[in-house]
Amino acid sequence: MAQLFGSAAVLAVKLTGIAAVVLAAVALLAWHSAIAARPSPGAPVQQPLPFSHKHHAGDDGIDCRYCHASVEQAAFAGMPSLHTCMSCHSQLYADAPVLQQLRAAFSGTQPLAWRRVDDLPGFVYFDHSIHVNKGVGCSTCHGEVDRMPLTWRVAPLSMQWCIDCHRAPEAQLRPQAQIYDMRWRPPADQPARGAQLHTAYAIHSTRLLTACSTCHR
Amino acid sequence: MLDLPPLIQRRDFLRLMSAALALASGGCVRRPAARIVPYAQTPSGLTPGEPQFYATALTQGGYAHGVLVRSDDGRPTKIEGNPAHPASLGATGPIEQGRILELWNPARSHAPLQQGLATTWQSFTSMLAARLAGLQSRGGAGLYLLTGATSSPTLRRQWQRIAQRYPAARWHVHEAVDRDAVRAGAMRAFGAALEPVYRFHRARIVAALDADFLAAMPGAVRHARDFARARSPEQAGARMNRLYAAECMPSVTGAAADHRLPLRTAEILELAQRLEARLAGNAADGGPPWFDALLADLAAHRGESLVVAGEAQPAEMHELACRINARLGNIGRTVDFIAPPPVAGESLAALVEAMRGGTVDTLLVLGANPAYDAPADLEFSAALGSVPLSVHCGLYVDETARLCHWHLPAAHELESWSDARAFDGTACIQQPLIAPLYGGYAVHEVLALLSGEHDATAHGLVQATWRETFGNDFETSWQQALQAGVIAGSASSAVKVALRAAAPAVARTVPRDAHDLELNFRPDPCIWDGRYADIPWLQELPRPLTQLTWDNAALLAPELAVEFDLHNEDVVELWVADRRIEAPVWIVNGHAPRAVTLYLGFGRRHAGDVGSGRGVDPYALRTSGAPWFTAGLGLRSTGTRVPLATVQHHHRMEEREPVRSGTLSRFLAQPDFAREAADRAPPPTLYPDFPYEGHAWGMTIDLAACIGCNACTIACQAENNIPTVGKDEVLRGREMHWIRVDRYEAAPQETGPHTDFQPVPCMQCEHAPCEVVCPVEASVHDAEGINVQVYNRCVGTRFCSNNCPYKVRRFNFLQYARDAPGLDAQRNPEVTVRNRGVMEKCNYCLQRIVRGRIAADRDNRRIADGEVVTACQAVCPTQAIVFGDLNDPASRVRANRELPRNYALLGELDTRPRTTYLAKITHPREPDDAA
Amino acid sequence: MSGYGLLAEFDSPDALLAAVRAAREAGYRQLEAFAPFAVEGLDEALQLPRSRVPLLALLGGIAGAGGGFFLQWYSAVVDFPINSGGRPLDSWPAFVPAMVELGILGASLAAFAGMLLLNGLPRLRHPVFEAAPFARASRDRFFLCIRGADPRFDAQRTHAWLQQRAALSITVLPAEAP
Amino acid sequence: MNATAAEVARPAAPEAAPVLLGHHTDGSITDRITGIVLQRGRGAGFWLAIGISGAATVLFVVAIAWLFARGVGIWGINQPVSWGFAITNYVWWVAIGNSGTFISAFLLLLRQRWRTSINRFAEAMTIFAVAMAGLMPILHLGRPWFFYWLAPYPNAMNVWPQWRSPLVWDFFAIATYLIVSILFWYMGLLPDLATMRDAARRRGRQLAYGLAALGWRGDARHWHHYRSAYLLLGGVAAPLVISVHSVVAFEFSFANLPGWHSAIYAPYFIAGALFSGLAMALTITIPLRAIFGLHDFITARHLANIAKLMLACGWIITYTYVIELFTAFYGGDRYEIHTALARMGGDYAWIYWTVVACNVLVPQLIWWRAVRASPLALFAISILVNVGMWLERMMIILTGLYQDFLPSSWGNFTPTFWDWAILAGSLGAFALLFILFIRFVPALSMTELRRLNRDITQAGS
Repeated sequence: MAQLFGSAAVLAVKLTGIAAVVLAAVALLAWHSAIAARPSPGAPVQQPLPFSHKHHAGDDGIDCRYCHASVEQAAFAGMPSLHTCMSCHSQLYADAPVLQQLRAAFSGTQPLAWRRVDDLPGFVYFDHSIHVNKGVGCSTCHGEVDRMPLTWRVAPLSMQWCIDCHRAPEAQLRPQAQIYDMRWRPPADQPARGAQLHTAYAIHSTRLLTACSTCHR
Repeated sequence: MLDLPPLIQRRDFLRLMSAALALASGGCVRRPAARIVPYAQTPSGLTPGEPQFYATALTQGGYAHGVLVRSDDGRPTKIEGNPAHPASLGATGPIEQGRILELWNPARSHAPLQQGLATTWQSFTSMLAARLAGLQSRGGAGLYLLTGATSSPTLRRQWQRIAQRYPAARWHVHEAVDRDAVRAGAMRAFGAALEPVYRFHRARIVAALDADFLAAMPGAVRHARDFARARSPEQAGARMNRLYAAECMPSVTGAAADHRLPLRTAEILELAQRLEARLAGNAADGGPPWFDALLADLAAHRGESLVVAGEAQPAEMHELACRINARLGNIGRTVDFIAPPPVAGESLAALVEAMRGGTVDTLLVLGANPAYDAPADLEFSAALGSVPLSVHCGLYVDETARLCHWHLPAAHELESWSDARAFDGTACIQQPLIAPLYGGYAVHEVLALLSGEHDATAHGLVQATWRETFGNDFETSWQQALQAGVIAGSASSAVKVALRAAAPAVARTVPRDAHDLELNFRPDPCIWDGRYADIPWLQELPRPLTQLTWDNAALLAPELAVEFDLHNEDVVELWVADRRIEAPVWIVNGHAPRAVTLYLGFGRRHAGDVGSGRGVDPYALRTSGAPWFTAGLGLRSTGTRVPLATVQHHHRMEEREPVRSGTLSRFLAQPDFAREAADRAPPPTLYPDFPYEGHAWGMTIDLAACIGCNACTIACQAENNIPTVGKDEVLRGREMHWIRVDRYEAAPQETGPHTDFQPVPCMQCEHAPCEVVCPVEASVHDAEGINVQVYNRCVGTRFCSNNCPYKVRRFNFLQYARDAPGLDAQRNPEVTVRNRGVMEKCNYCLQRIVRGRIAADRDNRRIADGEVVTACQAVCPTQAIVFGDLNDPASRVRANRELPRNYALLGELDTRPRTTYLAKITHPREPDDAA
Repeated sequence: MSGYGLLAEFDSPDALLAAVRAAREAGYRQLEAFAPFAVEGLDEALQLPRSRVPLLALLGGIAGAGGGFFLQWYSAVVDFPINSGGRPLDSWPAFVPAMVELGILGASLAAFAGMLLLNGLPRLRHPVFEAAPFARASRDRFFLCIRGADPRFDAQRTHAWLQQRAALSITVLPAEAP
Repeated sequence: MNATAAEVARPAAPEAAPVLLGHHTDGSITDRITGIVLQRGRGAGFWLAIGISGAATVLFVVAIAWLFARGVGIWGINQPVSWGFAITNYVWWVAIGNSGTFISAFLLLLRQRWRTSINRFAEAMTIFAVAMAGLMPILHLGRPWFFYWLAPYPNAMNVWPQWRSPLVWDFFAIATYLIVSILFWYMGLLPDLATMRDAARRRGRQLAYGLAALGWRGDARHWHHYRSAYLLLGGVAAPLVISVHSVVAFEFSFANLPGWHSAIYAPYFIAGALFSGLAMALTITIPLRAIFGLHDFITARHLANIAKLMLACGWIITYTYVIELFTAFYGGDRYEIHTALARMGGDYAWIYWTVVACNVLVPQLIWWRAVRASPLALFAISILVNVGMWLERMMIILTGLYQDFLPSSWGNFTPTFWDWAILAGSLGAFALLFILFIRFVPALSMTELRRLNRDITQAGS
């Protein structure tokens, strides 16, 4: 009886075994990344016309609420009606070719379809008004929008990410005056301030904030 | 296979109007990129994503029911009652709830048709103009108008103008379920065609003589509220009312009765005659115990009693009811008489005669469907063929539309301006919620063509009507009327009535053979006379007494079934004279033994994909001489069977007492008679209780108030995007209603079986058995004690459903939620649409709680009691459902929960339900009740 | 070192046992015996130490059960406490079944993997496979291998010694393949 | 042997037969068993069996594809009967696995020599049955593609399984059971795979068996660790099989439904599992023995022993049937009493009485020596018991659900074509796997037979 497996065969078997293990690991990782949160920040989103938050909010200093008018009263922050856009652009850059789409939309020929930057699945019910009213500022989730020529998603918007804040909101709470401050950073004494604000805003218990029904229904 | 409507093309306006999601290709692999389409100019008062409510009214048979319609980004999505409207007081019946789907029904007519081919409005108007020019010279002779019953002041005003232009024109009114006999009875009694308005809250003794005043009568929702008020064991106490009902087919009203007598419809008239005679002292003693008890009670409650007769009874009966009420001094106290809100018109029979006679040259049928629902003996369809020009205007290309030369799509009531009167004469303005989806025309605009006002809009016409009434301050009054949904002070004032001398006391000669079979027709509790046949919610809503869906049947008593050896679903042949139909049998305990009842509205041939071909057409047996009941019914088994879809197979309580009930005297002697050990002290447990420091939501359902009308079921369906599943799936036991109304029959008594209703939503158990068995945390508790179902986490093991002792969980066995355009535009955007494979159930209208919580949190306050109202609670005509915070000592729900008649369903299982019941209290006359 | 060793073939377990005992007596220590089934007494004859497989299995079982319980406790109590049916967060009796299963799984995997590990398996190439008669080692023949590494091993003398034990055949095994 | 006159008159007790017939040597045992795989041609019978079971497997695949496309609504399940054939099949299949483990683990620990010739395919039966069983709860899910949510793993949702659910316990139990069964089976197979490697003549087979044998040499050290590990696996498999069937029982007894919520369920299910597993073992052994002429290795004694064990289990089952009724009435709970009565007299009474006939009455035939000695009779009994036990699970699920607490929600269940297709398909897939097993793997443990043969000859000599 000779050796059934030559050394080359054994090597082949070993390599195959290693390859199988590697393949399985890669498949597992691929699956896991497929179900994992999206990478953040996301890429800048191309819009039908190159709207720049940097220009409008940063350089011109237009308040967030001028366009996102319902952010303090409603779940939906509000997208500016074309009328809002035209209130300036009927005077400024009234003939600029770049705004051709806007004018076309305003005159009703073709609707203007903005692409969503921050989107949530249909079974997640997010309410802007309660966050803004309870000390969560714009930049906490949307980043420094006033420095974005084209807007991109800053946060992963995964459940893990949402729930991290719902478990310990005090880390992100700011005074009402600074809600729309794009430069706000947690100050050094944020733990103490946050706890104070938590009480002042009468924010619900973590048990309620992390209950499934707070976001899903 | 599902029998649901097929998909149709999405309407363009949807894309433009709402910030809707649209799928876009490319880019991200994970999720398709969504788009936001902003308004060009945001409509005033609208915040995108936030609902708005508009007051308007829905009409049926000419009677208005005031409603508030929820609009989400311009889409009408839900109908609520209007608290300011006298017919509603904030509630609605089941039909009003379903009518939002009528608006969105993709099967509605989309375009004018000429001989069945699509044409344009212009070609119709020019054709009509030419026609009218010819008629003008003859003074309009040959111009005939046929409408359904209407109370619109604008329409009445328009007709007056038309009559001026065309003095010889004729207006006929056809309503399959009419109230002609009521007015005729008042004419016999008082000399004027009047209508009664009942004040049930003042009546301590009510006798319903074939009168389903709680469900199938104008003002029924209001009746239910008033009736329940006078019946509350806490509020009325020993003065609680008592209801006697004599009827053939058990009705919601009969089920609520303390004493019920099943009789053939014809026999009820004799009963009333005897009653009148005895009260007048003109007859000798003697009668069944039911009769003697009623007599004694009526005699003892002069001015506090009420005799109500139903539409199906002849004019003689209504005359008798007037006379008895007058004799008892009830007029002006428990009943008033007013001028009938609907406009009087000539009859359909007269029209058909004219058609046959060749005098009809041009016929306009507006909103009526006589080709389906006219009495068979009129042979309307045949007569219609001899009319030179016939025009139909309606929501659907229905049976009549197909026989007419022209068809015009009508605007829905929620799409057009109009006005209407309620059962008590109160007027209101109907305002549109949305532009006509399918290019329909308001009835006023069609009539304006006749009156020569070619450019008039419905809005202008209605405003013109009210300009006279409102006078100088028109704008303010108009805005107030629109906001309130009623025109203040417009209720009809009571007419002073005086009895005329009694007509010759000749009993109607009904052949009275004790063995003769009687055939009865009654409007279907859901699809009425057939006009709502294409609304799947209504088709799938269980009929209160039979729990049948999607079909009608020959309803008959067990005694008759035994005699003919019939079982449920056996098909029988029914015939009256030479007219015959075949219908499956459904046995109803408590039905009069020698009679058969058919619900109208089925057997539609051209109702749309949902309603066509369902059930059997009873109109084939109905004649103008005997519209409601007829003697001489023949019945024969055919030996075939048709499956019928019921949602409840077992109607006995099996000594489990899910419904606990007692008489008033028992309640007064021992108020907590319904409580068992588990209700007095919770069973011992090893587990510490979970603390609920914030709100602790809970609900009580008062079984003494519940009349089993099913409005809660369909309101919940509308609010929570609950799909219909179709007949086949109901047959398999897969209906989806989150709150069902169980029906139980107690042991048969002398007056037939005693019926109990019990609405069963999720009990929101604190020790929820469903949650512990869920492997993936899809069924869990939230911080305020709601047992929530997280659809996006559910994998569909259905273990929760097995372990739910109340079986309130519903499973999407197949993909029931369809992407049918129109139907998905109706959906509540605040509620997830569930996919197949997912469990769902009641969550106390979580979306409403969250909305209330966020609103309160924004203002840094607690949610007030009554601020959050569940859909079932809002719609309930009798306010049987109360929802609120159990932790709030001042809340209504807490007060109810502390009532001695509060008990938990299956409390012995220690599930600790948050939803509890208040025991049913009845008030039968007892032997020692003094006269 | 000249080779792996000498492989002697026997026709019965008794002959093998006798040869093993004799080899031990003769002072040979690096012995390998091969049989088509587990021969009773061979372990004692070879004076094999107690197997470590049970120890590994015990460790595996403890790791499975302990890890399983910790996982359940941590996820249900610490990481995301959720009120499920009003039951306490630390519903430890409910954690027992999964813990038991994981313990058994750990023990089984450890026993199996330990057996392979301690036996140096899988090993597809081995010097004994060079011997032609060894094809019957999995059938009906019994083999004794005296390793070349044994201090007492001497190619000729050992060969002769084996012949005296009535071996059916004796094969010289070459050194292990690189 | 000194036979008395009485013993001569009566047919010989089958259990008196030896566990091994004929005069075998190590070599003859090896040749006989390797021959099944290596020498026997693929005759028409083989292809017929492959054809039938393959066709049923195709039906299985089609039924699953349709199920995934449409949803579980293609079955007859509804509210209130929201569990149906899938769970019945599951419990039935997992129970069949029981006897394989029982024969190899318990009988190993109890040093029962007659286990030797049947443990290999009994274990294979376990694996294939558990594989079929493991599929069923996944198919049963409304959204089967999310079945892995029952497993704990780090995820972006930060959500874990709900550990109080018996379904999660079951997930771990079935996974463990399947893995341990495969390990146990494979480990027992290792030396035989080496034999196959050495006996095979074709290069491809040599390589395949050689790879699978992992280089097994039969070294005394191998045997040393092997015996220790094998005994240990047997030692953990025994409590494992008890725990698995207890957990399966918990899926019912932890629910609060009348007829389900009962403390007797765990032992009831364990005994029932052994009962049906032994029946399936007979169903498989008897034709196998006849087709491959294994009368020397699987003797009348084996069949009679299995049959007698089955009879014993039948009596335990009978006891639980009786005690279930007793506790229902003795406890006085109105729901339990109703369910008990609804079982015996309701719409599905025929199931109950068929179950009683198949599981209580039919096994009593085994008291007769002639029945025990007749493979044909035992085969018929085993089929009836299989049917009876499947129906018993159906009865438990159906009658537990169709009339529970509130009479308003009572409702019946009617299976559809797809219900039957899944059942038939799983039987076909099981048969196909088993045929392939016979075709490619030594169906009897040669190693252990050699040793048994030695022991017997030594004891005899």
